[in-house]
Amino acid sequence: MLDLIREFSPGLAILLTNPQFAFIQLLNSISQGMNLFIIAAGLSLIFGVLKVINFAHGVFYMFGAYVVHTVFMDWGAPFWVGAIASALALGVIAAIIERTLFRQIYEAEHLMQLLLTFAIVLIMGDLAKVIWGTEQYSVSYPASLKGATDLGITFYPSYRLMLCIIGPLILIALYWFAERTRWGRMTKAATQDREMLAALGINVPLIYTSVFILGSALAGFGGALAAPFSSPVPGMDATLIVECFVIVIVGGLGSLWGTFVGALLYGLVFNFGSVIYPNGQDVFAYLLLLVVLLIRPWGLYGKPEAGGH
Amino acid sequence: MSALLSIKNLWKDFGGFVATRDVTFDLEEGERHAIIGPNGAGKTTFFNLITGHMHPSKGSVEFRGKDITGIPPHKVVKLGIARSFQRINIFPRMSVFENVQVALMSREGQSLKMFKLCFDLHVAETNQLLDTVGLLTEAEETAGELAYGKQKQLELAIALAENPDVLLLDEPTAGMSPTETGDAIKLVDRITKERGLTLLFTEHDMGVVFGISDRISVLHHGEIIASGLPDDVRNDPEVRRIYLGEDADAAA
Amino acid sequence: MTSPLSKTGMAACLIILILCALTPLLQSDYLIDVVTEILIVALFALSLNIIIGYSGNVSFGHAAYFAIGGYVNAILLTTYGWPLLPSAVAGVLAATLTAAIVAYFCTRLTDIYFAMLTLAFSMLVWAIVFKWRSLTNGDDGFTPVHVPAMIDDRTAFFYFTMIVIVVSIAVLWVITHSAFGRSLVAVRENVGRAGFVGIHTRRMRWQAFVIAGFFAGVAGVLFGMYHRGMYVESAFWTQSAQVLIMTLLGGIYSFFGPLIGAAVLFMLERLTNEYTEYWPTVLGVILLAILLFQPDGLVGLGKRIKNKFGGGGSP
Amino acid sequence: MKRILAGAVALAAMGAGSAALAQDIKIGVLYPTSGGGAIYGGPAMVGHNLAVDEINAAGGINGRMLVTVARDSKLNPAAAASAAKEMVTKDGVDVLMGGLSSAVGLAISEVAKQEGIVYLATIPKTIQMTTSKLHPHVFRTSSNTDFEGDAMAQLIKKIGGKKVCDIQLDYAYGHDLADGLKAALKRHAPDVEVVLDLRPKLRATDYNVFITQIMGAGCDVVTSGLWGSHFVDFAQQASPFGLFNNIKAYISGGEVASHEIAGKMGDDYPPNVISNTYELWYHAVSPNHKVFQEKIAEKSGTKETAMWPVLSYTGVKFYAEAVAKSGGTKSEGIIKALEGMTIDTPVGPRTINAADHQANTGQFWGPMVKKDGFSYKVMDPVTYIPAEIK
Repeated sequence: MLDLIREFSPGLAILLTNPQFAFIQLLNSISQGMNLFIIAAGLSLIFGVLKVINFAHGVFYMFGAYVVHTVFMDWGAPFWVGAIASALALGVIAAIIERTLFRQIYEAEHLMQLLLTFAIVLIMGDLAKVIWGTEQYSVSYPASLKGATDLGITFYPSYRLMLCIIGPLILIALYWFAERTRWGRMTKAATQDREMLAALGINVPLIYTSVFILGSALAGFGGALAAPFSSPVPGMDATLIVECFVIVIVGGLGSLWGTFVGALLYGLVFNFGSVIYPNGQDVFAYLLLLVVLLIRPWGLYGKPEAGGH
Repeated sequence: MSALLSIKNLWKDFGGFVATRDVTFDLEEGERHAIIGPNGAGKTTFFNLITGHMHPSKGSVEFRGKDITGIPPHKVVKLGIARSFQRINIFPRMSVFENVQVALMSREGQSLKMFKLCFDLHVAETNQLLDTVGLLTEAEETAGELAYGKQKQLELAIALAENPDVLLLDEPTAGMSPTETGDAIKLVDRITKERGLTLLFTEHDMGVVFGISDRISVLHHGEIIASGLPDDVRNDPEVRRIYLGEDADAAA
Repeated sequence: MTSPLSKTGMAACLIILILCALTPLLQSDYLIDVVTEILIVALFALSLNIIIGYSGNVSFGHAAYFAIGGYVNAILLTTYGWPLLPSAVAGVLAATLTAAIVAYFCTRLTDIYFAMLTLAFSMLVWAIVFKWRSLTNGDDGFTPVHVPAMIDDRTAFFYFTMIVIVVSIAVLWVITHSAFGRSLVAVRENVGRAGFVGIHTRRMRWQAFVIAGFFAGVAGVLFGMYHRGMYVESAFWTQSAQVLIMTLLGGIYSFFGPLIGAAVLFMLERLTNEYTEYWPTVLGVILLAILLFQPDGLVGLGKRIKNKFGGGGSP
Repeated sequence: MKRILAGAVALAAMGAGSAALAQDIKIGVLYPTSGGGAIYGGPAMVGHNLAVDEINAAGGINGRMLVTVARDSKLNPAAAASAAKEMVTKDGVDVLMGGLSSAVGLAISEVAKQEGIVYLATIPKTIQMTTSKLHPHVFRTSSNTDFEGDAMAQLIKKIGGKKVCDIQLDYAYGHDLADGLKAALKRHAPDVEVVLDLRPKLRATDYNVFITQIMGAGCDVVTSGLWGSHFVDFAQQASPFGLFNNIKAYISGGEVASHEIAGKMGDDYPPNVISNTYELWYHAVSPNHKVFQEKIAEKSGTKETAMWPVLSYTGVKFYAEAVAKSGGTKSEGIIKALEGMTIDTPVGPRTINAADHQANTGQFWGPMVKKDGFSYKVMDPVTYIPAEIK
């Protein structure tokens, strides 16, 4: 029986006979999923409030990876300083873009908004080439996380383990922000009724700007965290943004928890899929999307679109 | 069973908020029936439930004795129920002519015909309808650029193009000046008489309501609290208390 | 205007047609190549505009049908040695059929959801093309494509392409000026009202998507034979975005707009690439300019200029 | 539309005009000069330009000067094919040269076939180019995947590997190298078993899922053709798992023994790597080579030069020799001249086989070790494995 399985899929055979290997794949799934969650959470957050799908989110992620390379590798600052710098840099870039460009199009059709963000992708992609050239950079692991951690049953790279922890922490932080702070409650209200909030004398544009900054900073931070295994290089944003789209659609647009679940599912499907049937690597993620949409057109935790009435 | 449109125990609630509460209502063939009620009484919801724009939570809608509860709008309209909307609801970037022509093509089941050129389709009938509502001279203008009152007239033309038996008008004079209102009412009056249409409409202007309706129903908090001839409704103590009480002058 | 093509419009079409047909007389291989490719890309853009301009939805995954048409035809011609006609028909049918299935899902949604779903589906097609190496030759691209001897010559292929494209554009013109086409515009303008004049709006949007898929397939079939190869990039979402920008640049509210947009953008890309690698920036700036200043594209701009300088009355 | 046509006509006229200008010989060259491949495309252009300059300084070929028309291949077969076609139809080049990735090479080769123009592949190694997709107009002056696979099999045998995990990029080069390696193993070491075939994408950066599979499969040798930054990323991510320490050797094609990779990685270069290169700046094989290396060093502004210039240099030299021999640039003459031609290159004589248009370009192989005087790992000992299938 096992020989038959091995014939069909050597990966599956190892998976079945080697629990340690299965456990490692589980950790792979979680760490990848969590890294994607951090990025996709920003996308989802922005959509939730601004109702704009930001194609440029991928480019923000790429900038995050580049910035950490510059600060950490070139300037020799600690990795975490680089990661924070990435988040801050993207926050600033986001603020500028929101104030100058996005402002113009909140009232426009969604098509226009979508395409505007795509124009930003094109221009910022080239800007990155001007600043950093076209070389592919390597970013080292931070010294403290360079090795592997003994988990009892197996060793696992410390850096990846850190991702498994930091993802849920960010989820909790975002929840706390949304539910427990005044800013969070106002943001929530802005998603429901913009006019009402404006009538109450609350500065809605400021809320929009701040949400856009936070969401983009998450992209930058996520990009920085990904840099050691997704080396900064032109074009790295093109596939990532689609992965993020898949995650937020699976989870349901605008739902933070949905994004979390979507990212985890993505990690699981990608990693176990790749082991069982290496040739299907990318196909699995899209099949996941298909299956989810067949059952729930608005994603696992999404609400039917409000546009209709 | 003789009623053209028969509504039985209709409910609609939006997550706890009841917009339509156990409404039972008959619309007789050929009558002109007004629905009145204060803002938020559930008039538009009531229309939406009839025309399939919303699904009722409970109850049924029958048209000519056939259950049409929950069937989609594009099928409802084919049965002979046309309506106008409270907010302007036309095809703004198309010409006035095209607005009406599209409705005619749909009525004739031509919407999916890919190789039937549209230039010569229903030209005469479209022009005749535009003439009826007084828009013939504006036929080639872009609909979205018409004056408000004219857009309302266009809506009526679109509704008529569907060749309905029943016409539902949701506040046909909303937002109009007094002269425009007068003209619009005359138009509705003339058309329904000429075509022998059954009319169900909601309206704020009590002058209009009592001027042209055969019967009136009063909707309050989603419930029909009175229904009958204009004079009966006018004298209904319940209606006077909760509705006309604050608006007695207009009713008089 | 409800009248069919005006006399001047007809004359203009005829002149352009004749000019195109005379291209090979200039004895420039380069020019023949350029016009051939522009014709193909123009059909691709026109097909996309059925979804965008006519049904009012944004597809970010139109490249998928282009790629399917191209790949299926290329594989049947080359690997299985089919004759041109059945192979090309199969390519176009495959594209149409896929579009029909995808449209079934996508037309349940509108707006952003629609756009993202079309994108996701196209990436599924991309992933399959990429990974099905035994059939498509994966990342290396499917080369060479066996082109039947009859059209295996620059000039012959040019005329073949021109005939196919002109016929396709004519059919598209009829469709967009049919009862269906006009009703579709009504759906774009006001879905709710369209539904309540009795138009089955979802069915309309579905049909528009399928037609668009069909003609994208035709363009793909020609593209594969023109390049003697199909490449995975042709299914990638950025390809969809590029054709979307072409359509938008020309103007989505006019039938011939996307054709003009395709020609202009195509030439611009070639010229830019000779001088700089920063074509994306040029594209991005163009896109920004359209979005912020000229939402109805070059055709709209032309009309505006015309109105300003007095030629107002003509169509 | 009319205006566009007019523009196009003008452009075509421009192209035609410049073609008629002189008796210059135009070389259309395609290397990736932007994107991830630029670090190879750049040095490749240095070698190319050196050859062109040398020939022109010596008075050209029969009095005709060489002119380079360079385009960016962008590591993208579709873009490269379009660019190649345009160079032929618009710029009127006499020959096509270059290509980096195998997919790009095949795409250019297809254009060459269509347009009836000679293409010299100076870097792409996919065997298909000189076997299943061979046509009269394509020649290869670099090594190929069969030679490389054969060398790898010899090395596996030499170190006594038994269980092999193979990880190759998912495109022509990777697949063909895997095939070449497997065929060679049957010849050299039939008892060796390949237990795992992994295929990350070209331009992949995250190898976690592959690394963990290799760890799980328990092989004693890992074979690979992950080149350039693919290898850099793979090595960095595999280190925490201890992959390189748990195997006998990581035997790699793709020239990761070249100085540009070893120099870039420094201390991060993993242990137990055996790999190949076309040339090493610190290992002069002849006085000729030393002169060449110094010239390259001068042109590129660093003593520690890259490996790629020798390939592009050799391509130009072959073509120049063929033009001189045939007395013109006509494709038929060039083809005839190139078949069976031998020239002396900085790293030894090379002959193009008349039957399959493949040059007998072998490579230097050896383990990568720390050595005094170098801040990065170097190949020691260096062994030249000739281009032959035994």
